[in-house]
Order: sequence, then structure tokens, then C-alpha cells
Amino acid sequence: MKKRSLMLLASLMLVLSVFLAACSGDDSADGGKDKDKGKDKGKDNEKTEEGSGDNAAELDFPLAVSNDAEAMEDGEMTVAMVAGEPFEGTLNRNFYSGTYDAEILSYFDEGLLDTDGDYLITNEGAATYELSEDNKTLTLKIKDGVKWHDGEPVKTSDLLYSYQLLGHPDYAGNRYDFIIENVVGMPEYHEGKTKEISGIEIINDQEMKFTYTEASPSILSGFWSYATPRHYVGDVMTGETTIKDLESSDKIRVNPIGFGPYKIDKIVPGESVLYSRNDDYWRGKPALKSIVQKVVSPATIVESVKKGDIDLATIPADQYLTVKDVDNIELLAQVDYAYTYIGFKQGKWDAKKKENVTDPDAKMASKELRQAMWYAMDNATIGEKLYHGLRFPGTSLIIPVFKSFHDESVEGRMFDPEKAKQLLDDAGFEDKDGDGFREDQNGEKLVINFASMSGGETAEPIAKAYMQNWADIGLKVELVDGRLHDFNAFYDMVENDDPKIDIYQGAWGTGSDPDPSGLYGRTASFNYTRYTSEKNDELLKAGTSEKAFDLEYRKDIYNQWQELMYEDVPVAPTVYRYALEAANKRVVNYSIEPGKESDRYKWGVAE
Amino acid sequence: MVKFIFRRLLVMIPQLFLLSLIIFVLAKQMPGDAVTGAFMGNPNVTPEQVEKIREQYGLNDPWYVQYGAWVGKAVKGDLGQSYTHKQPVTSLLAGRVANTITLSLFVLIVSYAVAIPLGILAGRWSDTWVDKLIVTYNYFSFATPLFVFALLMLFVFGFILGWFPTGGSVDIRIESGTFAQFMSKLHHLVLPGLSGALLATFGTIQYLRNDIIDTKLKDFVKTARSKGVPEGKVYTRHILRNSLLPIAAFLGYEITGLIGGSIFLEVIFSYPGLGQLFIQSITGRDFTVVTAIVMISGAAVIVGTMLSDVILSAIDPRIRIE
Amino acid sequence: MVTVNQKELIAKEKANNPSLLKTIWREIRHDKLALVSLVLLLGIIITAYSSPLFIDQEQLQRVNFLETWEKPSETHLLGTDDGGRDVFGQLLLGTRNSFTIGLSVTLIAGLFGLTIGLIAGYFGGFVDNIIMRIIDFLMVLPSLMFIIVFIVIVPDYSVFTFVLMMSAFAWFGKARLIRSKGLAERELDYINASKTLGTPSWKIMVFEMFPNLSSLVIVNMTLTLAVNIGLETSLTFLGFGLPASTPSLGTLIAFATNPDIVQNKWWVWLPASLLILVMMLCINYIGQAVKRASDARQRLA
Amino acid sequence: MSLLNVKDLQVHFPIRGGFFRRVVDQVRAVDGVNFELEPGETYGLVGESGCGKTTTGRAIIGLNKATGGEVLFNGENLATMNGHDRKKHIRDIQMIFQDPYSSLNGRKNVLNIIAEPLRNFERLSPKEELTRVQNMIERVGLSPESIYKYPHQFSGGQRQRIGIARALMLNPKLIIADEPVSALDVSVQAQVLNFMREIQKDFGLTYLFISHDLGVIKHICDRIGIMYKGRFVEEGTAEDVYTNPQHLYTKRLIAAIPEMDPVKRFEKMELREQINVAYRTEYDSYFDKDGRMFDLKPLTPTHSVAVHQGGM
Repeated sequence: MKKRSLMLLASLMLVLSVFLAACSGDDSADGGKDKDKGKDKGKDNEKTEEGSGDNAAELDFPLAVSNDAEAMEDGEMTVAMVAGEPFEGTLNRNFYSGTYDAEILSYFDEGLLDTDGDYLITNEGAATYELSEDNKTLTLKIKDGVKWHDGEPVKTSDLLYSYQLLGHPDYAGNRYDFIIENVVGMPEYHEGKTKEISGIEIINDQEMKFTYTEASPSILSGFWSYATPRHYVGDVMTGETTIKDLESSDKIRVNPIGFGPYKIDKIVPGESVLYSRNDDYWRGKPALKSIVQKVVSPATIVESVKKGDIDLATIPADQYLTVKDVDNIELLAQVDYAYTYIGFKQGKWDAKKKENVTDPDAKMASKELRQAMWYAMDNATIGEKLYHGLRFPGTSLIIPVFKSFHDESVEGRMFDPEKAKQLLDDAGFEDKDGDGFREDQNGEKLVINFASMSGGETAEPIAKAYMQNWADIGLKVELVDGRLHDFNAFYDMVENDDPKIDIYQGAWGTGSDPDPSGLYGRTASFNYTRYTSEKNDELLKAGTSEKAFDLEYRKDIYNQWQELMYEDVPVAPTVYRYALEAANKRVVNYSIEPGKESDRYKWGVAE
Repeated sequence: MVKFIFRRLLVMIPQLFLLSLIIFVLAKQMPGDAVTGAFMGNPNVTPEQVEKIREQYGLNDPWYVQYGAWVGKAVKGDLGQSYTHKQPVTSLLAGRVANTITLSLFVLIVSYAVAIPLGILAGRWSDTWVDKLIVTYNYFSFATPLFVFALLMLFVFGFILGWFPTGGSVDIRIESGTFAQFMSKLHHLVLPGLSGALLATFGTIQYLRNDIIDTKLKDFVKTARSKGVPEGKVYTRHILRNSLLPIAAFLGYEITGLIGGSIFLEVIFSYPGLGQLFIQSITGRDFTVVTAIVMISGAAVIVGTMLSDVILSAIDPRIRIE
Repeated sequence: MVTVNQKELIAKEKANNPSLLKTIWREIRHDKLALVSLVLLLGIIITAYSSPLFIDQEQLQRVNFLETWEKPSETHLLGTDDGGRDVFGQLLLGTRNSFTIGLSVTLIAGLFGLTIGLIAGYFGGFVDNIIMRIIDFLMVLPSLMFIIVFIVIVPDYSVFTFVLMMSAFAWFGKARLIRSKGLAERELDYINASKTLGTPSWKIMVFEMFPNLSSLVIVNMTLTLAVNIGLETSLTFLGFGLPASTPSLGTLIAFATNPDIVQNKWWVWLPASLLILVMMLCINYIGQAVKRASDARQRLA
Repeated sequence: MSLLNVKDLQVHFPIRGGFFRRVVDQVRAVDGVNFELEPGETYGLVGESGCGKTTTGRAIIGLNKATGGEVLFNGENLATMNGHDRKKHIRDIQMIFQDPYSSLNGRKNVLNIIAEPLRNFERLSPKEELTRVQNMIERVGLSPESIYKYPHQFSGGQRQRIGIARALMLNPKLIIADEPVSALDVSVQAQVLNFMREIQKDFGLTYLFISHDLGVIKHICDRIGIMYKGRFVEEGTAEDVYTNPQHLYTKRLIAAIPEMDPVKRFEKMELREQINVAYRTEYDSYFDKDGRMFDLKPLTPTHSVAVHQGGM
């Protein structure tokens, strides 16, 4: 299964989006955030927003199913998790790591705060929130009648419990991040110095207060609002159980509970999950009587969908042509929260100083060289021919999904080999020895080592195509070790700044927070290219400053940042992608539009 | 006999020990670890947190320290913690082992059920069209890569004809513990099982056919015939008794093949078992799980070969086990 | 002294008792199936190995997204793959690579297994005991799993390393087989005779024992040749195949991972599958003839 | 000086058992055997199967390792020599094997079989080699074209001649003939035996002739040693042993020779009866309390017998 690694990556990105999607946020309180959205959320037949105008492919997918029949009383639905491997089954928001676990979680568990189309927290969920004047205190109130599947009411102490778990010294998951750390008293608690988190105050069973060290707009997109049923899973704080026992306990793996629209009836480990309706769901009675969610191999998904075995499924992009003409389904798609890019290694991670150090003498240090390489890549052809338009050339590092922040004036560097050659000529990269390849500015032979990940049938031809593109402008690019590397081997080399690598092809899931400092900041270990600049530091800092609660200000900062990235090219975005989903025509009320998560309970099937 | 089994089990200990050492060291040599990439999902995680987790799982220790810790626990029956699955390896495997064993047994039984009659037919009527047909089938089964055959079976019987489910091990809607559930499991088993079994017949058919052809020419068979024993009886009483015997001896080594085959079957038919888990753990660098699965497979082979020897000695008086 | 008449007799005897190679050839000639197989196999191999003469590898490997998934036509005899590359050319190169791999593994593992097996079988006793303990242990290793782990570890993954890895797990089965037959041979007096004649051990192993095991070895080698070609293909399917710069039959067959390609893009995977099938059948039919040649009772010729 | 002097030769095989397969006991296949061979004589080693006579022969030539004792060949101890030194002497001792079928490698033609010892010890051109082989093959009575034939194309007697030819190629001094005719038809046996006698003269050979068949031994041997359970029970000239057997076991052995003369047949039956009675009554004089034989004690200069110290 060559696909595995790509799927893994895709999964990670999905995890990210789901996970951040779930992190609720505000908007109404702060006001105006949502106003520039030029679309009417009410309609079912919305069209996908077309990224950056002319660059986006000429595809037109709906975001919601068109069947507007009444949902059948007591319908049953089968949903696919498209995977070549079993799901892991760590069914708790604090601990899970796989995408498929996230998919399962979304059926039976939800965040206390709902999110809107920009993944910012709203007051539409099971709880409401209010932000103080100085943006440093968040007060959260749980609505009446929100009950766990076992009938117990959801209490503020359950949300506190999640924070106690995430910050616990024994916690080994990936959700202890700077947004959690931003809560006052959290670092002390995390180091085991205190037993209390001083920044979280429980007022009563339904009301609590969070105090933050720094005001940051990230709170609105990164607020953790998933409660953990303390009474059910056992309390780590009283010593009733330990983190390790909790992670592997049956309360999480066999019969977990939440307060979502569906209850878990049964799990066949790694294979399928059976849900039944949660009649006490706080929003109302869910439409379906039961749901089966099962793992279906990507090799057979299209056939299964065609046969009608599966009502909902994500479709791998390389099978788009096959699924396009299947007549019992409808295809939905939206631009994914991800982009693929070519990274240019320019330095090293300094583990002592915990920051990126750019090396001005690095092989890829020349800005012109990087720009030229971007110009040389024919991404439009790849998108059209290989993905039939499901991918299209990327332009900037803030993806078009972030309508408010994506800068449409940055047009990226479209395929233009002549311009690339010109740039190289001007910068002094010339073929002096006549072997058909350019030497560097000092006349030394220039061989650029390119690392790329295996995975998916398309990984190999794409890598090959880029190398051809670069050879066409006279750059000798060779594959590291002469082969593609699997996910772990690849990131092991990239993370540790393996000197074998000069450039690499990676992909980022951007999540729902537009703030790019986690990926491009001076102190970000994920800034794999090790690109730094003072201007960059400045802009990134400004983007999350208290001032940035002002949307226009933040927008301006991010536009400047995108210009900077366009100019400096630490990475060259290659393609944006559509996430494709197939829904059987009998499915009603189904939408993949961001912010429509709350409608899950309405999903149903018609006769 | 008891002594023999006991001794073999005793020999198993150093073998497993060595096996664990080798696979442990090798697994550690794989580039990256379980934490690599696991944090990519959240760019807001601090590098300190990542390091802390490596530390917590002991991933920064030299391999011998890690191995020492692992062995210390393993002798107590604790095979460590799976990073990816966030649970003890033993409980993780418990669920999968049953599936793999079921699948392997099914493959084994069906392959014998197919191979033995065909082998006998081909041997008895060697060089007739029956024989030629069987031999050709046999070479086809030998030459066809398992995954191609499994995929074709899946498409034909799963999708085009729709006779069998196309993935998974059981229909979740059916109540646990009922007869219907058992039938559902069996139904799910048919496609992967048949795909595996029909390609696993090569050795047995080939062996039986050759051996019967050889035995036919032997003196004791000629004697039996000249005494006027009817042809049918010559086969059942004289030839088969000798020829079927060594098949039991191959059993142990069949297991190695079954384990390899199960990887393909489980991946193609989304049948959650050890093979599928192995591939998942390799890509996820879940070292503890990789080690445990290899150990289990090794142990299965050891027990299988021992079983062969026991069966062999039980039915063949010439082979005595002290 | 030798008379003229006797000389003729001698010459006649010489002709009547050909070497094993000649016996095999004679046997193959008498078995139409084997003969056809041999001709076919030779044809395939010669075509595949001479393909670099008329195929430009650089050109063949060039990705062209304007020509992806083209149906067989005059320009592309077997159509193109997902990168717009000519399948026919890849089939030829792939056959060459796959066959080279299969053959190398068979030879390396065969030679190594044979040597170890002969040593254990010939000396018996203590030496045999040590070797067998080691082999017993190696037999326990789930080889497919180990090969996968090795593939992940090895940084420089090429035909060469691949062959080494596969060989590393293929030899001990053979060694075991040779050894058990060798132990039986060892008891026979011709071995004792050689010992008393002062023949060195290695010579006894190579020139006395080995020829008596050769038919077994040849039959076993033909089978493993077929198995090894298949294994390479299977690993590619699991995603652990050779780098794409080395086309193999496996990389072509492994395209068949979803129904669309299986049904609608058959030209990519089917020819390679058929070719493997044909090659394996050929190898096996030839192997059958060889086996008969080595057993006088079954000879057709 | 005698050509071969075997002193207290012992060959033991370990028996393994128990949980850890340790050596728990020994099979004493040859347990203290002494005899001497003078150049040019034929010495017969007789006994029932399993008595250790073949093992004795194999230990002398080095196919079995001697556990103890000495094998002096021309005064040098072969038993303790390493393989390298032994090789210098090995060409002087050759062996003829019992089974003419398994002792010839079926994959080699006669030329290669017979030339094998030559190739080990002498560097000859192919032509010289061919001449030597052809001469030898004619000497043993086979036609010259036979050299390109394979063993399976010959009869048992012919094969044994090939075996003999092979043994003779290096002009050895001592030939150990291990039941050389027992696998052959009776009609062929005599032929081969006569042939062996013939070449003994021509090549000046000394034979150690191992057989279970007293008739054959009597026919060919000058002196005879009788073995039982790994030890000698009696040793003497053929005359001594046949006409004046002393040991109970020897008597039984001789009594078992089939009698052709119908008149004597009845006598023989009576003799057997007597011996059987003697076996029950006189057991203690021949075997010690462990059932082991006593050491040989000379009766006459040529005749020794294994009896209790006190005599008969």
C-alpha cells in the first residue's frame, strides 16, 4: 500500500482540522468577525468558495447534499472511514491521535462551545462564553439540560478535568500547546509544582472562568472546550486512576460516553462502530435511529459506494474520475485546510537556544535560486492532469479557506521557465562547464538534493516531474538516496536537519488558526526550513498581539507577511487541494461546510 | 513425549530471547520513532513537550537500556505500551490474535481440503488429462501473486456478484454471542480465507502427487497388487498411509507461510489482525508492537514445528521421541 | 592394448553416456511443453536483456502528464501509466530487473545454502549440530516481516541491497534441505571410499556429494526462482518495493490496487501479471523436465 | 617387523539421553582388540554382525576415530595422527567395500572413479592417466571401453572389480576388504575371491579380510581372528581355528557352517546339542560376571583363546 504515508499525512491534517475545528471560539461577542463572509449559510446548495480566483480549478462542487426530502423516521446509515488500516480506538478528545478516532468522536462527543465557519468559537453550542474587556478572561456558562449519555449533567468540573489531564505531568499526547499553557498557573501545574490551576475558577456547576497570561486572538480559535466525564472515567486528581490506566481503560476504548447526538452501542476493535440515537440530545432528537461506521479500504471504497453499501465516504483524490460518474451518489467538496510545498533548507535548529538559526552560506541561501525554482514548477499541469482539477497551484502560505486573511493580491509564481532562467542568469548561476547544468555563483558544481515522501501512486511521478522541471532550467536536482522515503524516515531527516537534504516536498495541515507562527516562527521547531528574518519575527508577533483582536489590523499584518513569504520564498507552496466526499443520494441535511458541525444530529436518510 | 514437549518449550526460551533482541535492535534502527510526526497535527505544541514525551517513553535512552527495561517487563508478561494505540501491547494484541488465528486456521483447513484430494487424484491418474488439469491449476496458483488473486476474488465475489462482504470480520449490527454472529463471522471469513487457501495448495499437491507416483512403483505396492488387492484398497491401505504422513511434518513450516500471507489478506480485506497491525506499526514506528508481533509469529512457528513432530511421532512408529 | 575396433567402441560409449547437461537437453527436446517453455523463456529473457539497446531509459522514465493513462496504441504498444510513461518499455526493463533479482537471489541463496548444507551434511556430528541450531533459529524468523523491517532501515535501497536482503532470508531453507539429503548420502560407501582414497573433504563435498544432490538442487532452484520473482512483486504491493527509478514487474502489477485500474486500465498491470505467470510456468515446466532427466525411471527420452 | 600392529584398539560411541541429551553411556563397539599382520598374509576377521569387526577395519583406515589404543602401520601410530600426517600413509592402505552399488558414485563414469586416487596423489597428464586407468581396467578383467560407462551399467561382480581396481591404483601395501563378496551371487563370489588371490601375488598385497562367512574366510585366509561383542575370542591359523576351536563361541560358529555331506549332517546336529549344553554349564569360564570376554591367552605360539585365568 504505497498510499499509506500520504494517507497518514492526510490523516494528520485531518486530525488537525477536526481538532482545531472543535476548539471552539467566539465571534459574536467580539463582533464583526464574520461579517465579511459573502455567502448565505442558510441555503443547502452552496458552492465551494473558489480559492484565489483565476488559480483555482474550474470545478464546482456543492458543500451540501441536494436531496431536500424529509429525513426518514428511524433511518439507518452506514458511514465509511476510508483507511487501509484499523482505527486505533482511543476514544477520548484529550488522548486520541488518529484521524479515524476523531471521526468516531465527532458522532458521540462534541465541544461545549460551537464554532463558526472561520472556526472561531460561538455561543450556539452547549455553552456560551464571554470575553472580558482586556481579552484576558473568558467566562463560560453551560446551558441547562446538557447531559452525558449516562444521564449525568455535564458540569464545569468536567471541563476543568480536561485541562487537568492535558496539563498533567504524565500527559503524553500532543494537545498540551501554548494555548493551554497560556492559562494562568498552567506551567506550574504542568511541572508538577502545584495541584491547582490557578487560572481556572469554578463558579458553580454551570459557570467557570479562565484567565490567560497573554491576550491573543488565538484563544478564539484554539480554546479547548471538550469536557471529560470525570464521574465516569475516573478521577486522576484523587488518585482513583492514573493517566496511563485511563488511556487504556474500557471507559475510553470499549464503551466511551459523550454528550453528542449519538451513543456508542458497540465497537468491533479496529473495524467498526455501532451508534444509536441519543434521545436526550440537548439540541433535539437526532434523525437517525442508528449509524454504523466502518473501516473501508481505499482500494474498495468506490465500489462500496457504488454498490450502495456506504452512505458517506471521503474519496481519495486519485479515484475522482472513477467516482465522478457513479449515479447513486453526490460529490461534495471543499478546499482542504492544507497545502503542499517545497521547502528550502537554510539553516539548523539550535536545540540549546531553542530557535532556528539561518545559515547565510547554505546551498539554498540564494533568494533568486528559490524564486527560480518556484517559477520552474508546472503545478497547473499536475493539478489538472494528475488530479483532474482537484488540486490547483498554491499562491500564498495562508490558504484561501481563510477568506479574511488569504491575500488574493499575492498571485504566487506560476509556471514560467523563461523567467526562472532569467533569474538564475542574473543571480550568477550559469552553466560554465557546458554540461547542461548550472554551477553556483562561485562556479562550483551545484547539485541540489531533494527529499520527497512516498505514498500514493502520484508521489513518485510528481517528484519526478519537479526534477524534470528543474532540469529544464538547468538545475541538477537529485533524489536523496535515490528513492522516496516513508513518512517517518522523511520527517526524521527533515526534523533533524539532515545535511543530505537541501530541498524537500512537504505538506502542512493549517488547522483553523490562521496564525502561521507555529510553522514559520523563529522559535518554531516545525519551521523545518530554518528560515528566519527580523521582519518575519515582527509580523508574526504582531499577528497574535492584543491589537490583532482588530480584524482589519490582523488582516493587514498577514497580508504583509504573505508578501514577505512570496518575496523570500522559504517555502514554495505548490498545490492547494479539494477534500472530496461522496454522499449517497438518499442522504439528507448533510453538509460539509465549516461551522455546520452542529447540524450533525439532523443528518438523515430519505426513503 | 511429555519430556519432549517440555524440552522443546525450554529450547523456545533462548530462541525467543534471541529473536526479541534481534528484532528490538532492528526496530530501533528504523529511522524516526513513534513521536516523529505525531505532533505535526498541532504546530502549537512546544518542542519541550515533544522532548518530554520522548523522555517519558524512554525513546532517548540507548537501545540496551530500552531493551533491558523491555525484557524486565516482558518476563512478567508485560510487552510494553503501544505509543500509537495508547494501550498495553498485550491487550492490543489480544483482540487481533484471535482474528489472525481464525483466518489462518480457515486457510489451513480449506487448503488441505482442496489440496489433498487434488494431490491424490493427480498422483493416482498421473499423466492423464485430470492430472494435467490439476498440475496446471497448481502452477497457476503458485505463479499468481496473492494480492492480485485476492483483489480479483474481492471484485468478482464481493462487488460484481455481491455474495460476500468485502471487508471486516463481522457485521456489527448482529448481536454478540448469537449463532447469527457466528455465521456472520464465517461469512466474512470466506473470501479472505478462500483467496489464501486456493493459493496455499501448491506445496501439498506437488508433494502428494510426486510421492504417490514414487510409491506406486515401490515393491510393497506391487506385492499388494500381485496379491490381488483391489486397486482402490491399494491406494487407501498402502499408498496413502505412507504418503499422507509427511504432510503433518510440513505443518510447522506452513505456519511461516500463513503468517506472511495473512499480511496481504488482512490488508486487502480490511480484516483487523496481526498482519495489518504489523504494517501499521512499521509505518508508525510503534516499536513495542512490532517487536511483540514478530515474537508472536516466531513462537507460533516454534509451536507449529513442535506440533508437527508430535503428530508425526504419534502416527509413525518409526519416529520415536524420547 | 587398445585396438582400432576398441577405439570405436570407446567413442560409442562416450557418446552413449552424455553428461547431465546433455541428458537434460535430451529430456527437454522430448517434452514439447518444456521445449516450448524454454524457447519462450529464452525469447522473453533475450528481449528483456537486450532492451536497453533500443530503449532510452532516461526518456522512458520521463514523466509527461499530458499523456497519462493512454490506451494501447501504435506509439505506446501497451499504453501509458499515471506519469505518461510507456508501459511496454517499462515492461521490458521491469522483466529484466525482476528476472535479475529473482536469479541473483536464487543463485546467492542457493550457493550459500548449498555450501552450508553440504558442510553440515558431510561432516555431521558436532558441526552439523551447531549449524542446525543456527538454522533452526533462523527458520523461526518471520522472514517477510524481517525483510520489511530491513527495507525500512536500509538507507540505500537498490537492486543490490534488495537482493542481499532477500538472499539473507532464502538460504537457510535450502541449507536444511541439502543437509538432510547430505546426511543420508554421507552414510553411503562411495563417500567413505573417497575418504580412504585420500580425497580432501571439500573435493568430496563438491565432486562426490554435490552431483548426487544436483537434481534436488535444480528442482528447488527453479521453484525458488519463481518464488523470488513473486516476492519482489508482493513487497511492492505492500509499499516496500524497489524505488521507482528501478521499474520492475512488481511496480507495474502493484498499480492494480483499485477496481478502476483493474477494470479500466488493464494495460498497466495485466501484461506484467501475465508475463510473470508465463515466466513462472515456463520455469516450472523446464524444472519438471530437469527433474525427470535426473531420475532415470521417469525419463521420457 | 609386522606391517600392521593393532594394540588394545578401542572404538566407543556415545549414547545420549536424559533431559539435556548428555552422554549417559558408551557403546563399546571395539573394546580392546590386539592383532598383528605380517606382510603378504591374509588375515580374516570373523564374527556375527554387530561384533565390531567392520568398525575395527574402519578404525584402522581412519573412517572411525579410535577412542583408545594404537594402530601401528610400519611402526607408526595412525590412531593418534592428525589428518595431514595420516595422508602420507593412507595411500598404502586401501579398502574394498561391501556394497558394490553404493560404493561407486553413480554420477561418475568408471574413468573418473578409478582415476580419483591418482588425482589425489600423482600429477599426471590426462593421457598418462588414461593409460594407467585402461591398463588397470584390463588387469581387473573389464574391457577398455568400460571406462566411459557408468556404474549402473555393470553387474555386481564387475562393480566390485571396479572397486578393487580403484583400490589398487596407488599400489597399496594393505587392503582392508570389508565383506567384499557378501553382496554378490554365490557363483560370482568365488570368481572375485580367486581374483583377489591372484592380485595378492601380483601386487604383493596384505589383506585384512573382514567377513561373517567362515566358509569364505577359510577359503582365503592364513590366520583368523574371531570377534564377539567388540573383543577377540580366539585367534590362530585357519587350521588352528577350524580343526581345534577352543572357545565356546568359536565352536558354535563353526558348528553353524552348513554341512553338505548328508552323513556328517547328523553328527553336526549332535555337536550343536553338546555346545548348547556346554553354553549353559560352562558359561562362567568364558565370560566374566559382566558378560564380557576375558583377554586372549596363548595356547600355542599361533593359537590364543579368551578364557578365564584358571584355564578351561
